[in-house]
Amino acid sequence: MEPINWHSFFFLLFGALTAVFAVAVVVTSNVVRMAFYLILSLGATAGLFFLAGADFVGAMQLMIYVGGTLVLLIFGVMLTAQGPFISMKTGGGEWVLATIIGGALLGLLVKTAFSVEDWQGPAAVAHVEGEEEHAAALPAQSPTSAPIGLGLLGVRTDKLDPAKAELAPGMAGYLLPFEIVSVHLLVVLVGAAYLARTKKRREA
Amino acid sequence: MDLLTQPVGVAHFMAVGAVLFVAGAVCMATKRNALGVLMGIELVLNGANLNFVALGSEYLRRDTALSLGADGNLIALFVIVLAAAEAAVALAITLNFYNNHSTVDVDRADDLRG
Amino acid sequence: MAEFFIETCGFPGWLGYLVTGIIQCVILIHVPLVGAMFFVWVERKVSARIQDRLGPTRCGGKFGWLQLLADGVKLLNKEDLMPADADKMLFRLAPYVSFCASFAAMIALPFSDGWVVQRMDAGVFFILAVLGLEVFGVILAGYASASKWSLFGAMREAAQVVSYEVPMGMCVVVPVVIAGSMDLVTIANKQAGLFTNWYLFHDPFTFIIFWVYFTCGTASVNRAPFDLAEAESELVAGFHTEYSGFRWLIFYMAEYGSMFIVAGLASILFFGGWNGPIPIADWLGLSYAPGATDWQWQGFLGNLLGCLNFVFKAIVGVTVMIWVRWTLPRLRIDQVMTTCLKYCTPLAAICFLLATLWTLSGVPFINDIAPRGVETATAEPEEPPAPPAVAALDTPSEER
Amino acid sequence: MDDQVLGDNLWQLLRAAWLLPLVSFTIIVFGGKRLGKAGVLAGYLATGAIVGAFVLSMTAFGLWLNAYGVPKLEHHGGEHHAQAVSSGGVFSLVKFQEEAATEEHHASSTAHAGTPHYHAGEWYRLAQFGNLRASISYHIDALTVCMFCMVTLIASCIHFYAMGYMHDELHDITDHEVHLRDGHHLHRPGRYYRFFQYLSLFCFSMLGLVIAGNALMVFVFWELVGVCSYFLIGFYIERKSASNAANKAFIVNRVGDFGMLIGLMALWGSLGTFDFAASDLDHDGAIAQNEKGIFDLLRDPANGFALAPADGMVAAAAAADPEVQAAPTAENIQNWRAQGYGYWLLVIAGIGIFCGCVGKSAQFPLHVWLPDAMEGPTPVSALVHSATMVAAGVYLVGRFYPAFAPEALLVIAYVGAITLFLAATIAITATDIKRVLAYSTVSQLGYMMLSLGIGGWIGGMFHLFTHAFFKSLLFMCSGSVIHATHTNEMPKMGGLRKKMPWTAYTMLVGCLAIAGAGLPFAIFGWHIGLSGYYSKDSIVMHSLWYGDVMPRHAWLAFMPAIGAAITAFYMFRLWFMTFAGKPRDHHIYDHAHESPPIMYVPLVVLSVFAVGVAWTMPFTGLSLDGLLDSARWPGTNPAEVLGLSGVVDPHQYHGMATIVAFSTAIAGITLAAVFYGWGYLNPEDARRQFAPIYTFLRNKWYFDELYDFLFVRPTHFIAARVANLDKKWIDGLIDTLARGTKGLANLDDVIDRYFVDGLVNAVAHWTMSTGLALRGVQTGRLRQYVMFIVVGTVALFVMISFYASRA
Repeated sequence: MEPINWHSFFFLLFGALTAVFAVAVVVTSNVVRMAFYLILSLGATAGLFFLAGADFVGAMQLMIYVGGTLVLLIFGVMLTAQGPFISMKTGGGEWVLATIIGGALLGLLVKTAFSVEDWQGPAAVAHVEGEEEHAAALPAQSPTSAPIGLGLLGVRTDKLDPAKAELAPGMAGYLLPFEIVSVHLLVVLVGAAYLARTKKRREA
Repeated sequence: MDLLTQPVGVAHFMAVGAVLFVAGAVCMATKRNALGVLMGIELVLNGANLNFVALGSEYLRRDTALSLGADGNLIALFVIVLAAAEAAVALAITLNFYNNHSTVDVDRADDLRG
Repeated sequence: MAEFFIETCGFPGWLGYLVTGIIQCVILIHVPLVGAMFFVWVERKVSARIQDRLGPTRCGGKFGWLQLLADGVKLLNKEDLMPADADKMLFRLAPYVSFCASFAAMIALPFSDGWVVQRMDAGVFFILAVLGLEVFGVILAGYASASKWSLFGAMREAAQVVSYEVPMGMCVVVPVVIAGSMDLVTIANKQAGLFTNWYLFHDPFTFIIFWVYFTCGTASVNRAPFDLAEAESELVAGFHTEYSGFRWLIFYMAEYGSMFIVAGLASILFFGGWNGPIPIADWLGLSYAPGATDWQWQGFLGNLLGCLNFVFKAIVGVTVMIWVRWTLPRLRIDQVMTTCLKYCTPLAAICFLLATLWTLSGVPFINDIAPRGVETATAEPEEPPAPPAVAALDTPSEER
Repeated sequence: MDDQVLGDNLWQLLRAAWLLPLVSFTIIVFGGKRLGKAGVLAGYLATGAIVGAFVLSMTAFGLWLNAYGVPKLEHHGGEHHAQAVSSGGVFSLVKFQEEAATEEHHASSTAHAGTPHYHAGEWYRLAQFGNLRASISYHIDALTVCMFCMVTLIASCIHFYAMGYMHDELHDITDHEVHLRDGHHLHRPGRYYRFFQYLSLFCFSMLGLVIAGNALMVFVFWELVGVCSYFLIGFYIERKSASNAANKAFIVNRVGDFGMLIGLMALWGSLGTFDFAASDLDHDGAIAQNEKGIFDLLRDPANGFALAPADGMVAAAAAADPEVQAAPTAENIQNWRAQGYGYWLLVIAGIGIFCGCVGKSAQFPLHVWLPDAMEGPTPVSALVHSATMVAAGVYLVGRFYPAFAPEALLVIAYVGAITLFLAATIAITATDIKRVLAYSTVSQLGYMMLSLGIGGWIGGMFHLFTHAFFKSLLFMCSGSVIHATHTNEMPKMGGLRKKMPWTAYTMLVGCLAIAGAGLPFAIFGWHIGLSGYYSKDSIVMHSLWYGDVMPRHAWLAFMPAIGAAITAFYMFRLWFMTFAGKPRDHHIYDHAHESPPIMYVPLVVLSVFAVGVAWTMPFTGLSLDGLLDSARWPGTNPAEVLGLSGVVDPHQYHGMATIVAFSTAIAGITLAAVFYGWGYLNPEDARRQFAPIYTFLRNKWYFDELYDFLFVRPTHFIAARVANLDKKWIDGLIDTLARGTKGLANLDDVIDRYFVDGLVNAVAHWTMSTGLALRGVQTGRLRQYVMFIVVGTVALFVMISFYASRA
């Protein structure tokens, strides 16, 4: 019995949670429970991010998605949650159709994902140091937020290291997209506020 | 079984991402509640995000030189932010729709039907 | 700690991590449990004093030490009620959701130099994010208990928390920018030395920012005067109207736990964490030799003192919250929003801008005069201070 | 005991088993009504005969095992299957035995080098034309023995069952489905004895078909089986539907048999023999050239049993070619064979014989007769149309397997795959309980054909046996239900579980078996399941393998998996609709009752076999597939028979196959449960959603209409034309002149209206119609749009994976 690789174990755990709750979102008809399962699913996804070594993205996922977006969503649910809308049923035929097509899509995606040999996972190492490596592979030991922050400022430090010489050309920073996105966000918020305001009945 | 003893790879993350994506698509296709459709969209975006992060990760592939590096994380960040924006607008639209039609059933939103 | 088990005790790797995790959980779980008991006792005493009463006196000793233990036992024995048309599953889950949130936030909260369950590179954000999850427990509770009071409470809570996360985030970013790292341990270590090194006194704007942060923190854990979610005057008890007994108790533990976390975060970001006003421990040599990796009793003692120091600061913060609660009247919901959007946010934004400029423009600040500077690029007075992110690049090098 | 005594005992036992039903048939024919009261003894007589046959067959089975030991199935493919069981393949012969053959001219011989054990010989030679012997001969190998046991066992069960089922026929009965002119129902005497007489005749012919040692004898009994089927389908001859169905079955079978005749002629004309395998006829202890069988000629042991057209074929084909003038000397024949002469003759022979099987076992173009054959009494459906007769086609393909060229196998595979899918889809919408089972039979036969066609000989034969057991079980259960409710319509049933528990649960066993239920733990090295699980497993395994080694026909590989899902779905749809839920028709429900023990005891017996027939017997290692494999002719393992070389071993796909088969089956069962068991979803919704598909399937893909249009109508049409031909000739002359003038007058009008106006109108109309057509797309339904997007994505993926990856 070879020792269990805990990185993989936690991946399986979080992956299973993510998938199960995602499916739960689909099959539940009560919209509030849908929101709840969605939260759990996205939280587990954040866990997967941490496992993939992207702790900043994971924290962002928790903060913006789970903290912000979903609160908005639940807010909307509560604003519109009246008897008939809490749970809306869908016809059996549509379910079957969607299930068949979705199943086909799923099969194709998974098949495609596993068809690339380089993605099958890191080269299997002997298990003892393999465990060390994956213990070390836990995100906390690798600073990721600083390169990301610099990347947003237009400097790509992660492309400086000689290990990835072939990536060095095109030190593409993300300053402009960053600005665009921030302005876009501002516009969006104003627009949302405008859209969502209740119309005043003005006569004449 | 050897999933427990072998290190997982990008493909495994992508499999989970695929589940998320398909779940989201089916959710969009089957829910009549506009907010349900919104949640489906969130699921789809997360599936895509998972792929970006996995591709950007250093630990998940044989040849780490090929990984997207910080690009993966950055794109994932943009996706998250834009998803937030999208959620805000979509929510506003939904509320507006609810004010005018007093329902959130997307099947009733077919005023422009040909 | 895991290294201790694996290398010193020779455990197999996974067992080492397992034992470490269990021990750390057991230690941490006392913060919300014992902490809640202690803080409730403090709250009752303080409120009593403020209202010119005595508060609990009888139960156990002359200060009513054991009053809260008695309360706990009473709560455990209470009947567990659930409204008939509640959403059973969500009703049951809600308290645990908010408790888990505030408990999980402690994973990244360092109690002393290196005394942290999981040292994260984005620790600050992790704590903020996970604390933000606490609101879900409240919202679900409000929805699930199928009572309009609870629903109103929950919606207020949602609006309040979402909007207060914005200025709070800005305030938190300021120390991050100054320290050039989001790792809480690094941030705190950069404030070592005299109390003049605390970021509170780093420049006028951080001084202002701290108060904004504290206000927002108070609001985000919905304590008075921002406790609109449980305003007993208009909503019977807000989101936990329908709760009783153990579930209600769990809500309270979550609330006090997150109070502690917010206060602790404040003490790390602005009050130098475990670095006392006067670095006695350092002068006594009670610290790890730089670059030392093995276990040394001086270092352990120093960390222990630091931990006490940190906890003391946190308790002071909580006490201030309590004091505020029993002093100020509760705001109206629109006033709460006004406070957030019209005052806190612009103030935080401006201070954030100015503090960043201050840091970038090489104004020599008080840290440089300090006897024992911080060994980073920012500490060298002659060369212009590097932009924060660049400083962040070599944070790994200065880990002990 | 040594080989020759064994051979004699075997053929004596099996001949007795074969002739016993004939005896009972003869007695009943002459005895008729006089046997006991209203011929009640006929039932006992026929039953006794078939039971005796069963006992004899089991004895022969025991002898066989005792002589050749328990064959082990080695999962490596390859040739040593045969070696493993053929005692090193020593050349051995049976000396002529005077006392064994009394009045008939008899000979026997056993396997020679490399071939599996078989005993072939001749009982009676009807005639001899040159080299061609028309004789009553036998060919006994493991397959024959197993078939004997299977047929006799099922037949005995069904005889017992029929004694209960046909009980009404003992006295005069009024047929409520036949309306006479005077409005009354038909009143006729019972035909109990006749039913059993037909059954006996059928058993006799089936067993003869199995034991037959040459193709001619096979053909004779083949037709006998067809006749019996005709009698039995038309048992209620007064019913219009019944007689029509009987005619349909008979005629459709003739169509197939025509092809079979062609195949037989091709073989005879080119090979000069009908025998399957060599047998030493003149007892000189050696196999002369004219004693060789078809298989020996086509697969010469000299060059490793590789399939090659025999000399006769090459010569015949070359002689038919005008360019070739040379005389058929040995080296000429070699050259011609090298040039490919005679190969297509071989292919044609294979396809021709397969045509017969298409008719008999209701494959794709000729599948229309089987569902209508359900007009016969249910025991007939169980015996004739599920277990034995339709299986005869598959049996023949399996028997002739060494003679099939890869091209012929490809045809078989395609026909099988089409049948499998088509019948399964039709079964989804059928509401007549027996028709569902009939279509499922067709679909399962398609499974077997597909498996044989893609080289999975074991899979096909294996499925033939397991399917025989659970399908006869299912039919008898449905018969018991019909017996209790007096209706075939499932929508009128429901909730019968409480009324008739024995039937319900035996049928559940059958459904699980046909759905291939089991625990898919092959990944951990062990797995256990019902019989259908193993056979379906083997088929899916071979199909996956086939999909990889033959990428151009890869879609065949998906068929078994899809079919498994659909099978599970409609079988459990049937079970849930019949036995679960609330009773839909209380009148029927209240009158329903459990059948008498004589009817449900056979069910229990059969269900035991349906569970365990495919298991490897503990302590002995005896397994059905092992036995069958020991009968496989050398040179016919999957790779070789497809003419491939250096490909992977199919058994590598076993793990995946188990997972695939299991998951698809579970998916089907779950879907059925969701619709009909738990009622989460309403079938009506699905019907509305897929309305066009539903009607299409509901009308059985419009096959009857199609044939009506293709064959029946034209006949009438031509007849009518011929009838009034001369009238047209006479009138035509004058009419032409008048029409000419009129046409001339109309011409410019036509030009003006159609060409000038038409041009303008066409443009306008085209624009209009385009607009209207596009308008429909804008349904304004968000979810529909999402669905379009997803479908587009899937299609894109598929296209890329098919084309981009091939490049």
